[in-house]
Amino acid sequence: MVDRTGTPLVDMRDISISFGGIKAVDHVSVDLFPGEVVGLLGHNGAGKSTLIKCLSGAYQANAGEIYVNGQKAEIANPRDARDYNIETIYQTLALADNLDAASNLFLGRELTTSMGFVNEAAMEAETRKIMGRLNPNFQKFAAPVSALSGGQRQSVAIARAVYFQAKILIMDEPTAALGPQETEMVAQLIEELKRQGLGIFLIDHDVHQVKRLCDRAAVMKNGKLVGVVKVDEVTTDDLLAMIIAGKKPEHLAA
Amino acid sequence: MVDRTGTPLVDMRDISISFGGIKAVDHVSVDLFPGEVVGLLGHNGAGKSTLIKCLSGAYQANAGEIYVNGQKAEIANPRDARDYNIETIYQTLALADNLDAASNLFLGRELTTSMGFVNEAAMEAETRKIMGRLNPNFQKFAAPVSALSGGQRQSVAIARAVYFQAKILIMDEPTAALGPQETEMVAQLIEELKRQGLGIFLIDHDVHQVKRLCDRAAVMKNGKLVGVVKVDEVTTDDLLAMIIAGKKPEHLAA
Amino acid sequence: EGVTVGVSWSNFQEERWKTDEAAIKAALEEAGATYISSDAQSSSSKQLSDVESLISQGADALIILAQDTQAVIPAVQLAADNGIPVIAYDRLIEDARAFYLTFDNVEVGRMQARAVLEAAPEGNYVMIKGSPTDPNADFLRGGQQEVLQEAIDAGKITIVGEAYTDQWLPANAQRNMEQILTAADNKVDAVVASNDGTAGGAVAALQAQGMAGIPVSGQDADKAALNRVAMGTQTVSVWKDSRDLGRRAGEVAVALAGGDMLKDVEGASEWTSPAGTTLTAQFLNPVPVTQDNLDVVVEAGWITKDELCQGVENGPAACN
Amino acid sequence: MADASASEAPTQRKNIFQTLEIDTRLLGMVGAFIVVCLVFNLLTDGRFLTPRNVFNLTIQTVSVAIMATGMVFVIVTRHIDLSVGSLLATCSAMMAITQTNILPSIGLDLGNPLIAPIAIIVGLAVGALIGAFNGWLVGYLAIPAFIVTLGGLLVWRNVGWYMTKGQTIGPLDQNYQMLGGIGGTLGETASWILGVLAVLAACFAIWSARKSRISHDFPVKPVWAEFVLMGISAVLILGFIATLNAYEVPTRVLERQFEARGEVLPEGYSEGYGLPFSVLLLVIVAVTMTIVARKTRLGRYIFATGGNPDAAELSGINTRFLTVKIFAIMGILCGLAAVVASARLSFHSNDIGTLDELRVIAAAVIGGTALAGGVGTIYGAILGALIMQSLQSGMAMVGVDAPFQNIVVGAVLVIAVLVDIIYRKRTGAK
Amino acid sequence: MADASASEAPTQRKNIFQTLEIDTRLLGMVGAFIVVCLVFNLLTDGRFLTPRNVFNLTIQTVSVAIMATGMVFVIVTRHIDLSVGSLLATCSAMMAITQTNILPSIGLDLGNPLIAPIAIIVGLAVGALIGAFNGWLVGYLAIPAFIVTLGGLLVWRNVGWYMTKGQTIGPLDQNYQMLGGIGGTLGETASWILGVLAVLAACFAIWSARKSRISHDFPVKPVWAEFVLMGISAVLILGFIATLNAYEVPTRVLERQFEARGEVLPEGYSEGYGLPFSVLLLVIVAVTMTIVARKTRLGRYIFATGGNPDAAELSGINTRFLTVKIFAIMGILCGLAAVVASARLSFHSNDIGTLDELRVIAAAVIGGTALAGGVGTIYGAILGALIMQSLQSGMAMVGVDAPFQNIVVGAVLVIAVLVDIIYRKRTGAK
Ligand SMILES: Nc1ncnc2c1ncn2[C@@H]1O[C@H](COP(=O)(O)OP(=O)(O)OP(=O)(O)O)[C@@H](O)[C@H]1O
Ligand SMILES: Nc1ncnc2c1ncn2[C@@H]1O[C@H](COP(=O)(O)OP(=O)(O)OP(=O)(O)O)[C@@H](O)[C@H]1O
Ligand SMILES: O[C@@H]1[C@@H](O)[C@H](O)OC[C@H]1O
Ligand SMILES: [Mg+2]
Ligand SMILES: [Mg+2]
Repeated sequence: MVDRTGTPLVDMRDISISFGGIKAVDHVSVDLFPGEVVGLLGHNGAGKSTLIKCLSGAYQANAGEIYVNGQKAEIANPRDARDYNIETIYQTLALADNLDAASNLFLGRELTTSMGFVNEAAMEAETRKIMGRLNPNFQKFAAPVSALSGGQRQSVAIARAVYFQAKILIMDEPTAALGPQETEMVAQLIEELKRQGLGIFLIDHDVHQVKRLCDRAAVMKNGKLVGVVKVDEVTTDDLLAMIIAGKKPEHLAA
Repeated sequence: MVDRTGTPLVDMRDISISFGGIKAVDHVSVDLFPGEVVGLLGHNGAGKSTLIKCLSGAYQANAGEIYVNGQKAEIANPRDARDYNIETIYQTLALADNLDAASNLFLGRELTTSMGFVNEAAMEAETRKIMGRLNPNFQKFAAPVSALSGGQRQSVAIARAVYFQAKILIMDEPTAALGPQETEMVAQLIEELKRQGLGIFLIDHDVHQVKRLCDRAAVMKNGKLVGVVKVDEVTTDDLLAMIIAGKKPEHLAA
Repeated sequence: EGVTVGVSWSNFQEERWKTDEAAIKAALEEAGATYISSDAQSSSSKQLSDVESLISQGADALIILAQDTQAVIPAVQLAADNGIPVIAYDRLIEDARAFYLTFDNVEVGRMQARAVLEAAPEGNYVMIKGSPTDPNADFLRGGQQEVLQEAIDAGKITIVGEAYTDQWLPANAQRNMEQILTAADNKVDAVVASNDGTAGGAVAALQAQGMAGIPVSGQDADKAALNRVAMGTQTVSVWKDSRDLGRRAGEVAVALAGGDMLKDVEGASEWTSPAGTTLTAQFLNPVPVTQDNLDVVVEAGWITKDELCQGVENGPAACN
Repeated sequence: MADASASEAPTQRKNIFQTLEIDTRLLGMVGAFIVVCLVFNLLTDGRFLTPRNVFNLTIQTVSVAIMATGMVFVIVTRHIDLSVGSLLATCSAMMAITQTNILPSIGLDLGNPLIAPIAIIVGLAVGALIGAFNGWLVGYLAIPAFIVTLGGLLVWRNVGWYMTKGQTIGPLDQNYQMLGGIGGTLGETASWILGVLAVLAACFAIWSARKSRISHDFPVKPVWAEFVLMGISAVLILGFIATLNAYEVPTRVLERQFEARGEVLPEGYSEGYGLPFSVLLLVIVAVTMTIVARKTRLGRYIFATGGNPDAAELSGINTRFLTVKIFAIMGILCGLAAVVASARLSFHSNDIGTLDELRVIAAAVIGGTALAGGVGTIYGAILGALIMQSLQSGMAMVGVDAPFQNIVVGAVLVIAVLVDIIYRKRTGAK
Repeated sequence: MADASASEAPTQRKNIFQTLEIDTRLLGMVGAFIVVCLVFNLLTDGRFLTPRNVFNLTIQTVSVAIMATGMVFVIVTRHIDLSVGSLLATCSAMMAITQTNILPSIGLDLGNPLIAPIAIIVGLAVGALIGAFNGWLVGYLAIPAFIVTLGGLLVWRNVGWYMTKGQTIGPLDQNYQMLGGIGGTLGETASWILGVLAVLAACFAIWSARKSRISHDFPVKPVWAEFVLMGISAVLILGFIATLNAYEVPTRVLERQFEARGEVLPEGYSEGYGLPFSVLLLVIVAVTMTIVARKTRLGRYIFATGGNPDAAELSGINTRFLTVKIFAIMGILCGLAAVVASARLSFHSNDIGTLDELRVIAAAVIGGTALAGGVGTIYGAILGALIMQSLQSGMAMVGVDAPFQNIVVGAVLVIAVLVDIIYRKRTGAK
């Protein structure tokens, strides 16, 4: 069971952000505790990706505050987010297509030699290690990632987020493009990371998957938060109702 | 029940295609009958998208032949495919971001006035009609599609494929990015189109969805065809085994 | 009365034109006239626009440094329509309505060749021509040929290399010279370069071969070139004393604006261009500047002795 | 499927520009243009805005503006054409040779009325051919346009040079020269008639667009707004004509004309120039190109390809052939611009069109065409050309040094784009 | 997760180039270069490949090649810099004024050994500043580089003109002139020493790379392959030095040198030039830039940003500041190129560097830098510059007219890129 008595790992309070007059996220608050997986659900365009991009530093909220470990956090860009040990797997997989897996894995945090030069051999060795755990079949270490299939690219993106001792992990539809076996491996990874005490935001359209992997689910509709529920207390139909009708199940509605 | 005694709508025979030495599709044969939905399954990078792109004219096969209605078809580019009434919804949604929904819907097949000029009013009117059926909430007719959410864009792409009296429809993971409600609407649409006698190739990673919507399923692995099975004769676990292990279920293996 | 004189410059890329401008301004000031000007930046189309604009501004007379001898004719036409006299400044305008005031470019070419020929009556010659898109380049080359022809026919002189200089760029002249020297195994005895910029490039190439000092020509009396003449690395720079030309242009412009006829201008004569246009013209004499008469430029205040003799050791009389 | 536009305000109060549905970005450019004109007018004691200078300005703009309309298509499809100035030179050389050498040598003597049209056709054909060749290299061989036209920039200027052996060629045919500007104008009466026709056409276009929207039950603007729009068009068109008519032909020219007819100029007689043929040509080009952009499939395909080339190809558009067409159009427009430019000079000179590529691209970009593709308007490009020309002419008039003029033009280019970027960010447009 | 590479042949027989792991594209370029040289050598009766002409060629290439290395970074990040020629002019003007006016006026007289270094530092600083400013406009204000540097092209050349009031400035300082090429060379002995050091460094680099791979258990090439590579490096480096040393200082120059020292040239005495300082400078720039590209974070970030700018930004790379750095580097290199170019001319002329932007971009692109970003090499750009220069010099030697030279250069540019595209398609690379 997740202990929700202490200070939350992340506390996003009253976040709003709009694009050219349209409110993509409208006064949304969610929190996340260590060792917890919080699912984010909602129709297309509900504002899920936009919300978590405020946390990962890709966007800046127009209003609202973010607290990390109880401290107010200023996250103006992806670099700031990294400083808070927040790692993100983006829906669009942010990889540099012309570089190989190792270069992508360490992008922005290269290992260097004592003389300050990039240590390619060390990075490739580390990459072989972690990929060996995540995807034992993976062999294309020298090829640019553009030559990889969707699933292989996905595993590089996941490896990157996991490698650097993240405390907070954001996964935006990590399995949308994956085949069944690949999806299963990601699910197992999430369970392991959870055990290690990470806090994870997981965006997923599959309610069954959310029921299985998440502790709580936050549902959004048209930029607004419909509600946050413990997944054990709701059925998949309850979740669907929240997504589609935008109503909290009656037995939980305060 | 699908009648498979006549000539197939599409018959792809022994298709091969490789990129820079790597065989993405390796001697694959599949066929499709009117009123039938054939699911294409396989791990990431199995070659599903590449295979159907040979049919839609986006790629050209290195070897193999395609027959449409029993006639040998030369499909050198997307225009040729259209001439055979083949419509495609691409995995990457091929929309011109700077144009509005109507312009995208009719792209390449604009309605014109008697003087040969583009008839904008007529196209907008038609678009309102069809979108009214597919997605009654849709109102952003004047906005460029870049301002639409993933689901809205998806519905524009679907509308485009459906509007022009296609006989053969190719759908490459049409619901991968869709929320539950949106997914359900696509499923219903597929069933309706099937009733109208279209032949549909559906690529989808969700075996349950495939079991529900498809008549037959073709499974690929590493560019090769594992086998084609009637979905009624296999369980989801059989399908998963085909995808992962690359083996046909024993009760069907010839 | 306040006459306004408009000057249309073709460009200010070469160093000399700023001096011309100062001289014209001074002459106009003296006569109580107003100076307005424009710069066509080496474009004949822009020059036409410039002239339109000068007329719009109320010019009573025009001085035109033509970018192109012929493409400028519509400008002359426009001026004539508005009753405004035109002076073809330095460069020919093929139109009888213009008053041609110049140092003859063909003559400049002749002077260049003459000075070089005098210094090297026999041997292998290299011709560094001007920009292929500037018609003056061919006028100069024509004048040079006239002078050299006899010696060529007599077999005394051989032209071993000849190249246009794209854009008149010294760097291009330098490269061409290097390649010609290489191709000719340094068997070069004289260089006829068409202006001081290209001469500079040629001399730099010669210097590299320890050959600086062989006869080289130029024109414009650029300060850097005069310094080379003093040092002995360039033989001649044909000096078109722009201050004379400028002053004269100012005077003639004021006179013509006051209603004088072209032929009434003092010193004017009839002259027929190679293309057959008969113009009223006045020619000033260009002065070939060599080591022997370097003092001319100093005395004229064109260059200070310091500038002229910078870095010169036991040089010509002018530096002692 | 659910719609995310819930938080859009349903009925905001619209301001006047929104009601009239006028592009506010256009307004900004017009505003900038007006400011430029007024400032120069002040600095030149009112000489900048005389009919005469307005006349000059429009003539000076034509050649670059014609090419800028084509550059819009090129840039919208994410290409660039650095060779337009050189192409102009080649076309001009070809036309000059045709009319002064080739045609006379095959029996069409000087003054023959066929000379001008034949020469022009040759020029346009050469432009179309070279343009199509560029387009083929870009579209079918997939060489980046930047490289193809950078090569073209070097190649074509020098091909032109070779054809003329570096010489200035002319004088050009008299009829041909009429397209150069002041040498050929419509005269007062014809200009007025044309102006009135243009106003009628504008009103008809506005009205029939409205009718078509009504027939499909789409929302329309209030009737008064339509009338205001018609009024504005009428004032602009007729005001322009009036200005051009107010520029009087100098007495000497009139005298000469009367003399030629064996008559004597009556005392006190005067005549205005009216619309120059070259400007009329620009208007025709502008209207045609706008129609192509907005009302034809070709135009659709151009913008669609600019928005997403892959999507366009997958939608069944032959994007390769489209590229050939676009560059061929650009080439034809270079040919037309060459007609205007060399007719204006009355000669072909080898330096013709030098640096025009920069001016043309700058005009298109200042006019709001985005280098990233997919966005651009014809009228914007023409306005851009006009702004640049006004700046240059104005500075020349004020007596600003040429080097400084270039500095200003360079700076304005950058600032214009910056303002555009900020504007687009503000309004949320892409 | 499953791996799709099943159909890859496990152990194909490798050809020699694959075993040596030499970039076949590089080989193609070298091949093209050799063909060009041989053809010209034939046409000039063997004069093209004399030590003397090789010496000339390298010197002529330096200025453009230095800038081309910077252009690689600019183009790899999907930008372009059209202002390099103008920037070179401004830097050159600044340095010329510093050494002939400013410094002498504050007491550093002609010939003072401090003049050259101070002038150079000023030039590099100016280049860095202007470059950084360009980069700021591009990176922070998001104005397309094409526009920023098109503006810069207009602005900076004219700023340079203003500083010198249009005058040619010179002669430049004697020490400064040593960087121009033939005026300053290492001499035979020093050249040999340097050559041997370079060979040792190359062998050491090859060997330590191998050791590092072995220490991580990665596959390595056979030992003989490493030795062959070392051998090739040694032959190339020492052959180049030998060639430069074989070019003998003309007797006249020697005589003068001895005279200056008050001695007499001994009978039969001869001396080779050896490596010019300017070429040494290029080598240093090339090595430094290659290390930056391959071995530093900066280089990584440049290529990552070129591959996917959004991904780079999301990976925590400060892409805006990166842009500033890249353009500042470009600016510094323009400053360096200005030193070489003006020192070579021995004076500053206003039109210095005109059209260099075209040459520099062409060199980078011929050298395999893709305009689409993400791909490019330093050595390729230098080789590209060398090929272009060989073409131009060769044609000048054969006596081809300047216009025709331009036509050839334009055509070669297009063809080179076409070949590159076909090559990449064949090998399946992007
Ligand atoms: N950069 C942007 N500029 C303009 N509008 C944007 C931008 N990013 C998102 N939006 C808009 O904000 C809204 C929310 O988008 P968001 O991507 O957060 O949805 P989502 O919940 O992640 O949907 P999906 O399930 O399709 O990924 C949508 O209407 C979208 O069009
Ligand atoms: N244009 C291309 N160039 C090079 N390789 C390609 C190209 N398109 C596809 N491939 C390769 O072909 C193989 C099959 O790719 P394809 O996209 O068909 O897989 P898929 O079955 O659709 O996978 P997914 O489920 O991830 O969409 C992969 O290894 C991929 O890297
Ligand atoms: O004085 C020269 C001028 O006549 C020529 O046209 O251009 C180059 C100048 O040096
Ligand atoms: Mg999303
Ligand atoms: Mg796929």
